[in-house]
Parts: sequence; C-alpha cells; structure tokens
Amino acid sequence: MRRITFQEALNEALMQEMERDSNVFVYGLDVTDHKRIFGSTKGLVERFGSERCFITPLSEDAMTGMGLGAAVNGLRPVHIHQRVDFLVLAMNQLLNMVSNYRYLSGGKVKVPMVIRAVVGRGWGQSAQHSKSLHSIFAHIPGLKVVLPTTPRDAKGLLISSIRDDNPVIFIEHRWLYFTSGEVPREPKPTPLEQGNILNTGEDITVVATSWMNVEALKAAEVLEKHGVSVEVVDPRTIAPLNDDLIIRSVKKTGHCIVADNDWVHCGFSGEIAARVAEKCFNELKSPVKRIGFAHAPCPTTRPLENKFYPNAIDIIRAVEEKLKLEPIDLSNEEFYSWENRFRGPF
Amino acid sequence: MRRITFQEALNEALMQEMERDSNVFVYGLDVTDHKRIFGSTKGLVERFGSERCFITPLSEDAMTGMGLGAAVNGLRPVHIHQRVDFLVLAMNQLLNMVSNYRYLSGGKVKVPMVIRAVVGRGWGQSAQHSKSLHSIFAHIPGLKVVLPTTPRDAKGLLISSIRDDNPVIFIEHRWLYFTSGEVPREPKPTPLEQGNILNTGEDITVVATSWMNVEALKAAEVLEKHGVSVEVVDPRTIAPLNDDLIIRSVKKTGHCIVADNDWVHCGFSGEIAARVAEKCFNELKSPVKRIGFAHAPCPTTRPLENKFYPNAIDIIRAVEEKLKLEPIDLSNEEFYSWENRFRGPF
Amino acid sequence: MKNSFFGVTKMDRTRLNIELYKKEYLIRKSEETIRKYYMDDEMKTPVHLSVGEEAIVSGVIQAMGKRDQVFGTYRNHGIYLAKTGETDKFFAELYGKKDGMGKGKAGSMHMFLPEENFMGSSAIVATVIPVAVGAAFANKYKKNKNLVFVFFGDGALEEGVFWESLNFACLKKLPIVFICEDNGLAIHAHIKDRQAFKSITDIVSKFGCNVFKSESTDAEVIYNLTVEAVKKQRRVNKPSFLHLKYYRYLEHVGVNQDFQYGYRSEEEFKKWFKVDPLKIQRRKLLKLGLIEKEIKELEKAIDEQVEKSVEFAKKSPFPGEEELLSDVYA
Amino acid sequence: MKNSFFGVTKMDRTRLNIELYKKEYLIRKSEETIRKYYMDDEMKTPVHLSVGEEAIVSGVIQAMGKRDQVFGTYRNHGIYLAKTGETDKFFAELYGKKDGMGKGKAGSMHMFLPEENFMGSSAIVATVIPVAVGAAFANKYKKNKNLVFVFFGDGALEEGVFWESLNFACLKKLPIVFICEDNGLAIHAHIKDRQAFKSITDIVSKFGCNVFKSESTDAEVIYNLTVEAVKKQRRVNKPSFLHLKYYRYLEHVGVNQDFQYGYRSEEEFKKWFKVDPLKIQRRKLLKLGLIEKEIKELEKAIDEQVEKSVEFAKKSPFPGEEELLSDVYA
Ligand SMILES: Cc1ncc(C[n+]2csc(CCOP(=O)(O)OP(=O)(O)O)c2C)c(N)n1
Ligand SMILES: Cc1ncc(C[n+]2csc(CCOP(=O)(O)OP(=O)(O)O)c2C)c(N)n1
Ligand SMILES: [Mg+2]
Ligand SMILES: [Mg+2]
Repeated sequence: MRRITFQEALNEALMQEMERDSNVFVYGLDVTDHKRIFGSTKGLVERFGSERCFITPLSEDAMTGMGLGAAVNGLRPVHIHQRVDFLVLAMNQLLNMVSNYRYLSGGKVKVPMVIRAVVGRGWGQSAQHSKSLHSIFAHIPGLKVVLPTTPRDAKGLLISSIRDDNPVIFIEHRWLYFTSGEVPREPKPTPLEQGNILNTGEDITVVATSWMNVEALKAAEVLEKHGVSVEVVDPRTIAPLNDDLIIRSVKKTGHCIVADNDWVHCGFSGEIAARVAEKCFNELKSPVKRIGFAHAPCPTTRPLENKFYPNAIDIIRAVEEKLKLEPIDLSNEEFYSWENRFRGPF
Repeated sequence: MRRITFQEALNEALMQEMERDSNVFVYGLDVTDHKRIFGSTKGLVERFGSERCFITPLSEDAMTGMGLGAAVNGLRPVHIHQRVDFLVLAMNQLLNMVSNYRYLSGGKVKVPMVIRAVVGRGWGQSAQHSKSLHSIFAHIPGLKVVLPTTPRDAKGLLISSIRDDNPVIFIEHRWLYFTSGEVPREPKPTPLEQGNILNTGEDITVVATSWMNVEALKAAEVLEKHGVSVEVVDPRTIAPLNDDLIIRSVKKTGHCIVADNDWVHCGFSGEIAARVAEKCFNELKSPVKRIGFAHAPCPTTRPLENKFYPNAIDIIRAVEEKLKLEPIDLSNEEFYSWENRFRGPF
Repeated sequence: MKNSFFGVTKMDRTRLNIELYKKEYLIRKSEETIRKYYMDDEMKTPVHLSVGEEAIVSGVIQAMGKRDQVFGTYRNHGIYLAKTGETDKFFAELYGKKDGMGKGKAGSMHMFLPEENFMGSSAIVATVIPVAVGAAFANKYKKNKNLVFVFFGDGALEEGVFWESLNFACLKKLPIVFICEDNGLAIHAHIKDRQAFKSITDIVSKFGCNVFKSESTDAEVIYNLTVEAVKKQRRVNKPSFLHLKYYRYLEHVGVNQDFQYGYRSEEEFKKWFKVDPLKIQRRKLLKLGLIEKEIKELEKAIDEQVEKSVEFAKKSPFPGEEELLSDVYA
Repeated sequence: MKNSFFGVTKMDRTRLNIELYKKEYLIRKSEETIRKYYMDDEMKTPVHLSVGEEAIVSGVIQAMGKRDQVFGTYRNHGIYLAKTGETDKFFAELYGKKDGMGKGKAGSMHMFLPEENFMGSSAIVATVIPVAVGAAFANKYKKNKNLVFVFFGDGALEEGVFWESLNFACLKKLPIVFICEDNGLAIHAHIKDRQAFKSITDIVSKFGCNVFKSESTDAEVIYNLTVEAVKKQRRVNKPSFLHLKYYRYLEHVGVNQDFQYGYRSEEEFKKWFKVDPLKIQRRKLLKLGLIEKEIKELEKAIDEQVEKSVEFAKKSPFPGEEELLSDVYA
C-alpha cells in the first residue's frame, strides 16, 4: 500500500471529508497561511473557498462557542489549534457548554465538532507551549478524546471524528507529523473507542499514548534483540475508554508499564494503572509502573528539556526493572530525535 | 474547646489573617453582599474597608491574572468563587501563568495567592454548577490544591494557604459549611501536605475527599455496629500529595476504597488507586475500589441527582463486597442530607 | 379605514397588541404560579424569574420570524414562554419530570426547545453568546436567511467572551441580534461598581453594529424597535445590538422580593411598577377598543392553560434511572 | 543658553537622544547578533525579534521612572534590553545557560528581571495584561506611586481578557499604561481580517482611558508622547492607552526575512525602512551636534558589550539537573 506521512494523512482526511459533506468546515488561527498547520490544511482554502476554510481573530473562547453553535445548527466544524495550550482559553466552553449541551437538551441536539490540537516537544518551547491536556478533557463526560499515533490512524480516526455526532478533541503530536506509513487512499474510518496493538509481545505490556508509542516501539525493538518480547498497546481513544485490549494484554503478560505523554499526577497514566491493578488483580506479577513528564513546568534549555521528557531508554530501564534483567548496554543503539526539525511555529 | 461551624471557621481565618498581615486582601463576586459567600466573608469589608475587601466585574480570567500580578508585587490575594465551575473561565491564567510564573523567573518571584472555590451538591444545580475540578488543578505542577473537611481544618488550612508562598486552590464543599466542630480560637495553621486520619480502623481503609469524608464517617459508624472497623483517611492536600498516611493505612488493613467527590475517569481517585496498588502491592488483599460521580453531566431532577452522587450507602456496600459480608439491613439507619438547606445562591 | 401607526392598520395594531399582551400575561402568570407553588419544594431547581422584563421578551420575540432562532441565559422563562407558548413541558421540567423539555435533566436554568427554535440557554454568564454567534454563522453558511436572537444581562458585558463574540459577529457580518437586558444588577452588584464605561451602545457601534436602545416597558415600543432593527439589519447587512433597560422585581434567584437587604430600594421598584409592562399593555388594549370582558377571557384561557400544565407536570413521572447515563453521547 | 523644545534645554535634549539611540542600538545590535549566531543551533529557543520596534520600546521605556514596572509578551527582547541595559544574563538565557536570568528555564519567550522591574513576559497572547493590572493594583494598594507599563501586540485586542483587564483598570483608576504595539499582523494574519473596529483608541477612550497614538519611528516623539501621557495620567488619575504603529522587519518567529511567502510585500518594508528608527535617531544626533566619531564610539562600546556577553553566555555552564525540579514551588 502507498506510504504517506502523518501530516499528509491528516490533510487527506480533511480534503476527503470536506468533499463528501459540505457541512464540514475548517477554521482556526493560521489555517490558511503559507505554513498551513504543519502542512495539514494544505489546499483546503483553494479547493473549498474561504467560507469553508478560514482564519479567525485571536479569540479561542468565542471561537469554540462558535463551533458549538454551528454544530448545533447542523454543520460539522473542525477547529484547529497550533498548540493545545491555547485550548485552556476555551475551557469554559469545553467544560461548561460543549460537553453537556446534548445532555441538557434531553438528547435533542447533536454536537458534531472536532477540535484538533497539536502537542509535543518542539525546540525550547518552554512552559506555555508544551502541555498535553488529554487527561483533563478525558475527565469530562460528554467529550471524546482521541490521540492518533500512526499515519493510518491519523487519517482514519480523523475521518471517524468528523463523522461522529459528538465533540471530539483530537490531539496530534508534532513529531508524529514526519512519520510515514501505509495509509489507504480511500476514506476509510478507523473506529473510535478501540485500542490498537502496535507490537505483539508476551513478556510485558506497555500502554502508551501518542508519541510515546514511538518510544515504546523503539524500546520493544531494542529489547527484542535481548530476548524480551514487549506488547505495545495504543488506546487511541482515551475517552470514552475501551480498555479491553489493555486488560487482555496485561492478563497475558502479567506486567504493565504506562508511558503517557503527559505529567503523571492525576493523569491518564493513573487511570490505566488503576484499571489494570483492579481488573488484572490476580494476574499482575509486579505493580504497574507509570512513566511521564517530570513534575515541573517544561523548562526551555535543552539539558533540562531532555530530562523533562521520557523516552525509549526510560521504558527499557523500566522493563529491565520489572523483569529483573541486567541493564542492557545501549551504547550502540541509536535513539533518534526529531527535535531539530522544529524551530517554530508553535 | 469551643465549637464553631466550618463557615465561621473560614470567616475567622480570614479575619485573623487580614488582621495579622495588611498585604492580605479578599476579593471576588459577591464577597461584600448580604449573603457574604455563605457567611464566610462576614464583617470583612466593615473591618478592613473596601480596599481590602471588594467585589469585581464579572471577569474571572482577568481577575485571576490580577491576583497573580498583585501577588508578584508582594500582596497576598484571596480570590473567592461561589462555584468552582466559574474557575474554568480562568484556566488560562491558572495553567499558563499562575502555575509556572515562579519557575520561569528562575525562582525569583513568589506567588502567594489563594483561590477559594465552592463545590458540592446543592439543590438542582445541574451541569454547570456541580463540577469538582480538583484533579484538574492537581495535575498541573506549581499549583497546590487543598480540600478541607473539618471546621478545624477549614480554619487551619486556610491560614496555612494564605501564609504559603505558592498559589493554592482551596476547595470547599457547601454542605460542609453547616458542620461544626472544635476549632482553636487562636490562628493555628494546619500544615499543608499532611493527611489526617478521621477515624482509626483495622479492617479497611477509605480514602475520601471533602464531603465524602462525612459520608465515609457515617459508613464507618454504621459498619462499626456490625463489627467492621473502617479507617478513614482524608488527604486534605492533594497536590503536592503526601501519601504516607494512606499507604501506611492500607498496608495495615489490606483493603482500600477511594471515595472521591468527583468523576472517576482520569480523576484523583485513579491517582490514589494507582499509588496504593503500586506501593501496597504485596499487602493489598483486594483491588482498590473507586467511588465517585456517575459518568454524566449532573442532571437537575432529584431522582437522577440522587443517583449521580455517591453516598455512605455506596461506601457500605463496597466495604461489604470487599470483605465478603452479608448486606447489612440499613432500613433503621438514618442517612442525613442537607440538600434542603440549599436553594441558592450558587 | 386606516388608522396608521408605523403604517399599520388599527386592526393590525390591535391584533399585535393582543399578541403582546398574551405573551406578557403568559409569562407573568407562569412566574406567579411558580411563586405560588415553589414553597411546596417540589420544583427543586433554582429559578431566576422574568417578572419585570415581560415587555422586552414579548416585544423582541413577537418581532422574530417563525424560523428565527433564540438563545438565552438562566433567566430564560420569559423567552421560553414567549417563543413557544407552551407550558406543559415547561412546568414538567420545573418539576423535574420526564415530560419536561429536557426530561428533567435541564431544570430551570437550561431550558430550550430546538423544535421551536429556542436553541439553548446557559447558567454561566455570557457563555451562550458565542454559541449564538455560531448558530448565526451556520445560518449564513447555509444561506437560509434565518436570524439569531441572543439575550443576555448587563453582567455579560464584563466577560471577555462577549467582546470576542461581538468582534467576530461584526467582522463576519453575521445575521445576529444581540439583546442586552440591562437591569443594572448582577445578583446584588450595581452596574456602576462593575463597568467603567457609560454607554455600551456607543462602544458597540464602533464595532460596526447597528445599535438601538430603549427604557420602555411598553412591549409595542420594543416590538417596533426590533422590527426597525431587523429591517435595517437586512438592509445594511450588519448585526444589531439592542440595549434595553428594565427593573428586576424579585430577588436574583428565588421567588421573593428582597428589598429588606438594603442593596436596592423599594422606592425604585415603585417607580418602575407604575409603568409595569402588563399594566401598560392592558390599558392599551382597553384604549384600542377591547372591552374588559374580552381581556378577562383571554387571561382566563391562559390561567387555565397554566393550571392544567401544573397538574400535568405534577402527574408526570420522574425520568427512569437509565436517563442518568443516556444522552451523554449521541 | 536655552534652546527650548518642550521646555527642555538643548543639552538635555542631546543627552536624551543619546540615551534613546543607545537603547535602540543595543536592541538592534543584540538582535543582529542573534541573527548571526542563531544558525549555529546553540540558542535553542524560539525568538520573536524586536527589529523595527526599537523606537517604541526605547521611547516608552526612557520615559519610565526607575521604579516603574514593565510587562511584555514573547516579543520582549527590546523591552528587556531597554529596561535593563544588560546583556550577560540576556544572552546566557538565550543559550539556555545557568547564568541566564531564568537559569535557562525561561528562554527567549519568558524573559524578565524583577530586580530591574521587568516583571514578566508571556507567550500566550494577552495573558500578561491582567497580571500587569494586578501589579498596578498592588502599587496603588501600597500607595507607592509606581506606574506599570504593559506592552502587547494588536492581536491581544481580540482576546477577551484584554477587555476585562481594561474595564477593571479603568474602573479602579489604576496606575497603568497600556501600550499596544501595532504591526498590523498576528503571525501572518492581517488586522483587517481579525478586527471589526477601525480605531481602538476611540473605543478605549470610552472606558475612561486617556488615549494617545502615533505612527512615528522617532524614539523622541514616542518619548515625549509617553511623558505627556504620564503627566496627564498623574493629573487626572486615569489609566493611559498608547496605540503605536510600527513595522515588523522579520518573520514572526525566527531570524529571517519572509517576503517571499507573499502575505506582505517588500515594498511596504522599504517604505518603513526609509524611516528606520535607528537611521532617524543617528541622523538626529548628528544634527544635534554630535560628530560621527562620537557616535561610532558609543556604538563600539555597545558592540563590545554584546560580543563579550555572547562569549560569556557560551562559556556559562548549563544548569544542573537538579534545576529541573527546583523553583516549582517556593
Ligand atoms: C461566569 C460566571 N460568573 C459568575 C456567575 C454567578 N452569577 C450568576 S448570575 C450572575 C449575575 C449576572 O448578571 P446579569 O448578566 O446582569 O444577568 P441578570 O441576572 O441581571 O439577568 C452571576 C454573577 C456565573 N453564573 N457565571
Ligand atoms: C492565546 C494564544 N493564541 C494563539 C497564539 C499563537 N500566537 C503566537 S504569537 C501570535 C500573534 C500575536 O500577534 P500580536 O499580538 O499582534 O503580536 P506580534 O507578534 O505582532 O508582536 C499568535 C496568534 C498564542 N501564543 N496565544
Ligand atoms: Mg443584570
Ligand atoms: Mg501584531
């Protein structure tokens, strides 16, 4: 099958969905400029015109409410943010309005809206451009929260999110934009609320979100060479969360590590750890280990930033600890990093 | 010792701290009207004047930033919200500014500010006046999050929060306002970051937040009569979380229930469950059970509202399940509810 | 024989004023009914009554087209009643019953009825404004000519999202009518302690909004103003902003008067009560030639409707337990 | 012998203009130095350069009292340099080093130096405005007469919090000067595609703010305007709002020109470059009687300062690992 990048996959999903349904429109800061949200909105304004793809004032709160009103009136807005950090300006709409509008109408209205937001490490982003708020959104009933990892899922999950009749927060890691993989040409939805096994393994389960799946796969690759078989499970949709695959996997392996692209305290990693500890109570051979950001605002300088973000090595070390292995010599392993490809925009 | 209500305790703390330190000031919607935030700001404007106790425009976002600026300039603001739901309008200031201002200054500035916010069931509050966002605040490094349960703690923790050089989100359950207990007359701080054992027990640990402690104590009282001894642990400060007492308790009892005054998914209950499952891996005799709000926006109508909120009975049933007891006949127990005392304001 | 008044025949005008009075009376009657039964503690939902603002709501809504849409705040009873005319679902919702328009989940503060184009109301100040703007955006997108009307209080002007919404609506020239119902109070806080500006219309006009204002409690005046606004809006293709003053008769939330607390005076109330919307309108109907009996009859019809709805509401069952978790997702 | 200009002696005026030029030159030189070294990829922090806005920052800050406080956005290099005059901590921060004013944690976008009364800068548009208002509140509370100056871009006017902050500052008559640096762009978006209003000063004045505006690139003009604003502010006890236009020479973030992307024309740049702040100011110094050599000398002193600071920054160590978790809490 044809290979394209994550970024192209997002772009193709938007293109095809806008083609299919004239109620779909795309808006947000920067969606029509020459950078086109890391290329993901390329060609849209040219093809569909400025009524269906347009920039807005710097008014995240109102623009979120605007999307809600449009959705209630039958449109399917896709609102895009260069950084998830800008969504905290819209928290009132998200938590007080978007999430419960349908409920309060007694089920009479639908709220089909997608909010795409970019997360992830850049290049000295510092504290205000580095958050990953997925657990916060996931905490609120009524919102769906989706984090694609593969290019195939970027396309398939975005299509599903646009077609879904509920508000979906769709979180994209900027480093994933450069990854490539097989993606069907036709608009094939990936069902929401289903996890995905990215690597099959027997010895230990790593549940990872977003970019952390790439780190987990790298860890699995390294560990494989040393005879350790790691199962990597990507929940993809974290709210509502279908934990079937995760639970099944941990029942099989008996060990679980959660590598979340976020802070640990009161985050999604705690939810997974709690569920696994409860549902695999008899099978767990060791406590669930959580890996996430350091408990600090994200610092700018590279050495501290490197310590702030967890990576494949942290996962490898955690696996060794769980399975009581000798530390593997990693000096010959190449751990990639794409941070240098990012110098802005944010 | 003298007994006063939770509401009086809060009031006394403010009064004494404003007396002690002229940099402390109190502001927010409704703080000077005749209702005085359920009485907790009584007498302040009369005693300290309208420069140190004043109402504001309806501008939660700016008023939070205002507090930050005042704190950085040496004052000690206490900002009050009738409902925590109004704080979501200030999320940008809280998550992007207040929480990391000190960090980004390289430790040069201090941010001594307190944000008091009322939570809890009222009386048909519905979805926009019923949230408990403590896990969201707790997720963000740099914020402290405090939930007092007893009148003594209401006073002591508020004093500590005002004297603390960090931003503190101070969350008060409206039903607690009516509870009374022994409270020292002098301004005696209760240290932050220490849990509190509200009831000593041997058979099972219930970790509860805010009002849920009252429910847990009621459950403990009922269970006591049937020979079950329940330890109730109130973490009080949930960020940064000192889990010593909790871990020690579960190591002793071998069973743990978390009764959180919030939704379950990706919430504080998951954090406790994850920690307990990890740190008491060998001692736990049954999986940690989490009790919280139903996973829905809060409905208005009483029968559904009654189902939405967990209570002492849910805790009792959970204990029975854990300890494999026959269901206790509760028909002669009186389970109080103070909801009728609340008809507004919100 | 024509007796022209804004180019309307006397017949038309009489009919119009009857309609306005019926709306006003339905609101007043419903609110009084709530006041009557509230202490039974069966309507377990905080209420923000519309008593005093009947002229505004009735006048504006009378000027709306059938397919125009409306949004409101928690102070939404007037809007609901004027727009839908129905009281069964209304009271059932207040009683928390299955037959409420929100199956009891919405309560007083979140009433809306999409099938009658009442598209939403919110209890967080100003939050419904951008949503209304989005609905207007959709109408323009779909080129369906429907207008959106959004009601909010003077307090909403202090929330940032009001300004963001205003800017976007004006920038995109959206088919929306902003209606600020200014009672000079946010709960108990006076406007002068909250707002640095004197005239909101002066400011709003600089965003490119057509502005209109009135302190009238005569629903017909409000109606005519709204008709004028809509005409101008359709002509020059700009949003409208109506700044309308009124007096809140009762406490902010709840069913009682609250002059005893001293934050406002009963004198002020008495002044406004002299020009009570219903008094004015009733007198006008007599002047327009209706006889007392005719008015009494239409009042009685409404009284009966409301009493029947209360009975209906009381008898309606509560929603089943399964409703707690339904409608969270579509 | 007096040569009066706003009542200032020629001597004073010369000194003033030297000061202004030094500020401008320090900014330009520092930014050019960043441009020179940026591609070495050692300054790993996104930069939003102040090239083009030197007159505004220098003029305004020259008019500030020593104890007056300032706040800014991510486009804060100019403010930092004009206010503090120091470059060691500045470059060390850009290089992510321990000796940076934020120990490398802040980076370009969050520079501030409380000991020099630069009290904060933020990379989330408009978020620093209410914080500045709070600082002004504290100054008034403490009756210390210090003013707060807050810089922000034209984009900030679209965020609700700007309006909330403005309203509160005016309501409380706080000692604050709002400075909108209007370059007509938010990243690549033109102001006309974002704002429905034509004149922000017209609107702001209705909140009870003293308003001032200028399109000058002459730092002295900006200085005088600011002095006038401050005088009036102290006299009538109202906040000030300065609306100042300029042209951003480089891309929004980064060190390059970006005319090739077509969202703006090089022609426009050329027009503005004719009145480049440094050109104007240098010419003026010559007119005021300085000789080329004197100017060269002061330029050289700054050149040396900057080069030395870069050396210092490069040599400074990175912060230790323990810094990751320190300063999270006090
Ligand atoms: C964002 C927010 N802040 C505070 C409140 C509490 N509150 C409820 S109603 C109200 C007053 C609103 O006044 P106004 O907008 O004038 O409407 P009115 O009640 O006068 O109709 C306030 C402050 C709220 N609901 N939402
Ligand atoms: C709340 C928020 N939304 C979006 C962004 C992304 N962003 C960064 S700078 C910028 C443009 C700001 O323009 P302006 O305020 O005019 O400042 P300038 O860069 O022109 O100095 C935007 C949209 C942000 N940082 N914060
Ligand atoms: Mg009002
Ligand atoms: Mg700009």
